[in-house]
Amino acid sequence: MRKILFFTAAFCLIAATTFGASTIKIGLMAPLTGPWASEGQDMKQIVELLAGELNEHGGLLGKKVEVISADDGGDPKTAALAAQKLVTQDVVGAIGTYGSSITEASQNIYDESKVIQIANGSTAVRLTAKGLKYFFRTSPRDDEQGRVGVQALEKFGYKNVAILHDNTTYAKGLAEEARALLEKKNVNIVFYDALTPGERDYTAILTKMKSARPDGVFFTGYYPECGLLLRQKKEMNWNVPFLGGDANNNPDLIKIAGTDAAEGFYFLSPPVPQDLPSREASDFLKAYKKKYGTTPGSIWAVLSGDGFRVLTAAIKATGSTDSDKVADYLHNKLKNYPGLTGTISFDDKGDRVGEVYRVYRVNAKGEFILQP
Amino acid sequence: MRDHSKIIYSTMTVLLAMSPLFLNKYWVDVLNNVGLYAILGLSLNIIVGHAGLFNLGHAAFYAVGAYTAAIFNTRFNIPVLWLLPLCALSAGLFAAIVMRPIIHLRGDYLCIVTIGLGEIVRIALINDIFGITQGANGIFGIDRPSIFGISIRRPHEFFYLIWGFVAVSVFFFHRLENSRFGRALNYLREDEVAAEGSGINVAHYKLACFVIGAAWAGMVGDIFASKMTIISPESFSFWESVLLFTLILLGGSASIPGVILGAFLIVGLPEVFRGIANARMLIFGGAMIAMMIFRTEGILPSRPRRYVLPDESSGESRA
Amino acid sequence: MSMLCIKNLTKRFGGVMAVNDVSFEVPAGSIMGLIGPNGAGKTTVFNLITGICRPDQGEIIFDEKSIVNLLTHNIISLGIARTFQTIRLFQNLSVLENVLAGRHSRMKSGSLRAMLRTPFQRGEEEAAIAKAVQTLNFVGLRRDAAQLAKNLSYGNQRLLEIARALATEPRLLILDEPAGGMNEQETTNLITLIRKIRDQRTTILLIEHDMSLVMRVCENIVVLDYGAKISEGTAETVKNDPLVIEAYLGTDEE
Amino acid sequence: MEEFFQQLTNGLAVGAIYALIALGYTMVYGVLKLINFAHGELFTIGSYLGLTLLTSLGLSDVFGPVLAILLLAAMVMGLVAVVGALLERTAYRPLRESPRLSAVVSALGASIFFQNAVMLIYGARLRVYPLGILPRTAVNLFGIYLPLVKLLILFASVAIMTALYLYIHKTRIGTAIRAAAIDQGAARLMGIDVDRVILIVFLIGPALGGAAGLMVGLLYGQINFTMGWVYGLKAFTAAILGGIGNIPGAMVGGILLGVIEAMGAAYISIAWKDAIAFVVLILILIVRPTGLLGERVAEKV
Repeated sequence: MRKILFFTAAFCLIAATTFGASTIKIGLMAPLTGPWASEGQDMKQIVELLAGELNEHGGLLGKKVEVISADDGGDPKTAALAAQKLVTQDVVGAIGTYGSSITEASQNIYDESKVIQIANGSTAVRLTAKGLKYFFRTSPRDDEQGRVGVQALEKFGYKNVAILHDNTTYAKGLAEEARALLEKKNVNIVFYDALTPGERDYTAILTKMKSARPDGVFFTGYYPECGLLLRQKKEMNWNVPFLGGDANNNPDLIKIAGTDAAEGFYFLSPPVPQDLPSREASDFLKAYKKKYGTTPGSIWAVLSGDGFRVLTAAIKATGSTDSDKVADYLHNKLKNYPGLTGTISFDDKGDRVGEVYRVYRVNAKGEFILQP
Repeated sequence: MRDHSKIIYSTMTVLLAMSPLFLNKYWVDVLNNVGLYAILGLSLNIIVGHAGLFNLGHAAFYAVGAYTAAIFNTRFNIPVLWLLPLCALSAGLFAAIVMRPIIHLRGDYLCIVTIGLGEIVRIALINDIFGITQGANGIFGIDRPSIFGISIRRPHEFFYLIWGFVAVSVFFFHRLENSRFGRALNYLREDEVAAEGSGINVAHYKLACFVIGAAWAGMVGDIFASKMTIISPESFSFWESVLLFTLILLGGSASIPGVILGAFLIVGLPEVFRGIANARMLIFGGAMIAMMIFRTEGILPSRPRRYVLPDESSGESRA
Repeated sequence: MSMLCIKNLTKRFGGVMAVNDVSFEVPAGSIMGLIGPNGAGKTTVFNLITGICRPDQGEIIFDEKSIVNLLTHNIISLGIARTFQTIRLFQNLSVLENVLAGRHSRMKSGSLRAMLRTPFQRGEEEAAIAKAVQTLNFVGLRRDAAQLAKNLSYGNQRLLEIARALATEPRLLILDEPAGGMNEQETTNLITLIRKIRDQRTTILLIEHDMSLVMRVCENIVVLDYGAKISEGTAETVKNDPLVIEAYLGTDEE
Repeated sequence: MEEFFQQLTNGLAVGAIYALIALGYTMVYGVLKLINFAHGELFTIGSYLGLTLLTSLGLSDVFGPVLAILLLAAMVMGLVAVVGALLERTAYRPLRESPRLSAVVSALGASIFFQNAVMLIYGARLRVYPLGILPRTAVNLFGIYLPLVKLLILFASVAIMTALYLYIHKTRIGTAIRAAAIDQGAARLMGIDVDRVILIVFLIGPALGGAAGLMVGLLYGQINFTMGWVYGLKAFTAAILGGIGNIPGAMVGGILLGVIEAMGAAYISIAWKDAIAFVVLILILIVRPTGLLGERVAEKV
């Protein structure tokens, strides 16, 4: 076994030095296996599609772009290894990953090696609070979403709100943001608890929630559970309105819930490419559909595409693969870059600037309609 | 035969010790993970390999150690390496308390109870028990270890810390298994009733091996926490316990070289299969079945102990 | 003076009276036999003495001390040792290690001493091995010390069980069908061994189906039938007891 | 009070499915003394096969919903049974004489293998059963809401379990299974073909798991490749709770686990629900070390 390890290691070294110069390597760290495999596989498809397009148009700085994917398995330890692997393969920058705690496990490794990291599905506030120079994210932050969510709840005029999360970092963070804001505004939180993701029957939770008599429910978890909640709520004959967090922006939600149960469901999300008038977005969708036959499964995967695009744009603009120059460009010079999910600029912490969140509503046909 | 294997083992050790000189960061970090799993495997081997107790919840003890380190380091700024004894103590004490009432359960009943224990701990961590574990976020900002003022941060530096710990563990566990204590565990694995009937306090030894195994895993938790600088409940899932259990049986139950080899397999195989991306775990699963069928006792099964016997005729002989 | 004194011992399993109000005494330094047809409750009496099950009623006094509520390993360390009717060796361990199991209760070193390998621990270990080898010599298995227990012949496995029990340095040795599965020659050797053990001031209580062995070796015999004592006395007395004859003829082919 | 009964029925519905899967664990365990950790994955395979057959054959157009579902169930159970038998042949039979823990590792390997095979074949995204196969009517009984589908599923699983119980206790093969469960060696001496018994067990257990997978698909609509892990662990817990190896025990354990979870969620905390279930399990095992209905095996000394 050790022999194999050594051999492979030696081979990698040789490979890295021999072929290193002819391409520009961009790493993709994504959950290709494990519980978030569907997100990760989408990310890979999107980034590879964009890289292919870029190479067809002459590549970058006269070289081809090579995407090196590393599986983080949706687990911090594997993510740390994946990051090490990408770093040793001399990637200029790395895109990813999905899940804040997974991303966090890799942050220091990239930073210590001066490799740019552009996270896509990592919304925890603290990731950018550490002052890491090479860290960026195309996804918005939890506090931003919490603010928009509470705004929406206020607008609906709910006095008694139930908040349900799923105990993941992301959902709980959002739930806590929302709770704190709502309490300040004197809205009653009549129910606050967490479900266990991955189960099928949530009737026990719905029954309990129903007895708390909320005017509306804010569910901050993910679409598989949300679809089931909507469906089982409908079957229970309970007509409470639901507002979902941005992890619900997935067409499968409608399939799980059924259009009749999903109708009237509100959720928050950065705008999806389908809703953007820009040429970049519609071109991307067309190309994706052509190559893979479907539309992207989730907005988070699309955000990795944005990460790839801003990174390559910065390399192009600076004419360099030097991390300091690229980071500086991303921090200070990249302004209102036309991304797949709207315009992109970064602040000095590496957070995406601007109002990203919108409110969507599901109509009677099961379509996601952007609310004004 | 014995001398032959001695040569192999010492060559391996020298090769391993020198490997950071010619491996890149990534492979050194893979070796670091192997090392962590090797120590965890050795700590579980006392329970599963020697005492034959079905423990599929070892991640719970590991988690207690890691969280002890994280909490005391981030709140009271105690250097992580100083926390090693405390981590051992907390994990060992935890094992002693929770295993005490259930230690008499047999085989598969013990199995589900340890699984349950692992899940309870994980759920408790997620739900921010006592307000100290910070829920699913986990605890971040844990210090890197430092020895004599030198901070350990790069994989190559961690390599010597971790594999040094592996060496210490091998040293102690080797002594432990070749002693009255180690034998007692084997007796109860072979036949509980006969062990008790030979004067061995079976319940005591079952509990003791859990406590020692847990304490050792707790120390690994400390190193793990300081290596990752962030720990969260997902690092201590049921899957983690399954991996540890598997590595022991793949490598060779109750065999120290076997357990270390098992750690290489369980960490190394998926890394080697990285090239096949999506299918790597499929192959891994298939390999597990195949290895068990072709090497039922593991790849390096345990060997009988050797004793130096007084003998009237030749002075001494082997047994 | 009696080494072991059993008073009104009773044990039920469900509705079955496995042991019913049995009393007897084992004099120190004697060889005592416990006989009876199959299912008479002999092994249950042994299990009660060694704490493997608890009696519903009655007293077990060992060396003037009640041992009824003690755990098995405590009873062993007080000086009672036993063998099992169905051989229960540690099959995958060596013969020597099987005997070392018996030394366990006479040793002190725990995990910490083992890890540090203190001089005390090393000395104790050497002494235990020496004692175990001596015991193997005593039963005649010295040459097989390195064998795995499962590779021994049936008769030798029985001897190993005895060696393991002897290694605890018992004052009372309980043998559960020690001659089971042995041939004539082995049985004869066994009788010699049992006498040798007694001569080392160890009291012996044994269950045996082989009547000739019991009659030859035992000074006193207790007969059980359906859990109750039906006769007690010397071989001669018991042999001629009509109750005993009836019990055996009525139920057993012997 | 209304809420209590509502939660009770919620728990019963969940528990019925746990029970059905638990039966597979318990039957295999009874005969082989092996925890078939891949059983949860057989359940997953059942639900995916159900989806494939449902969408590709269009049975309900030809036969109408009731007959279609019965046919579908028969096909899924048959196919999963075959997978189960193959699993036994390749991964377990070569290890029958080996140490028990080796077989456990083989079972874990099979579990990983199946889970990833499903992922590679069907993709990592979750899949959804077409809606509207089962009627969505609900009965309102004194304020307790009972969807007809759940009643049907409860009824179906009780029917399957009763049939299984009768099969085990009233037929010759059932007797052989019970004999092999008590003592394989003795059963062999009595002229029972133990290999055949094991094969039958590995047909019935997986078939039941497959049926449960189909039910979950039909009832909840959403399936994904990791769900067998969750359901498998729950069902294993249920089997132990009732006393593993004991068929009525699996039923009782499953139903009870469902109810404990619902009650724990309702009256203590939803987030701690699974931990509560495990705590109850541990407490029960402290009092009854071999589960609720498991016999106390007095070892012969």
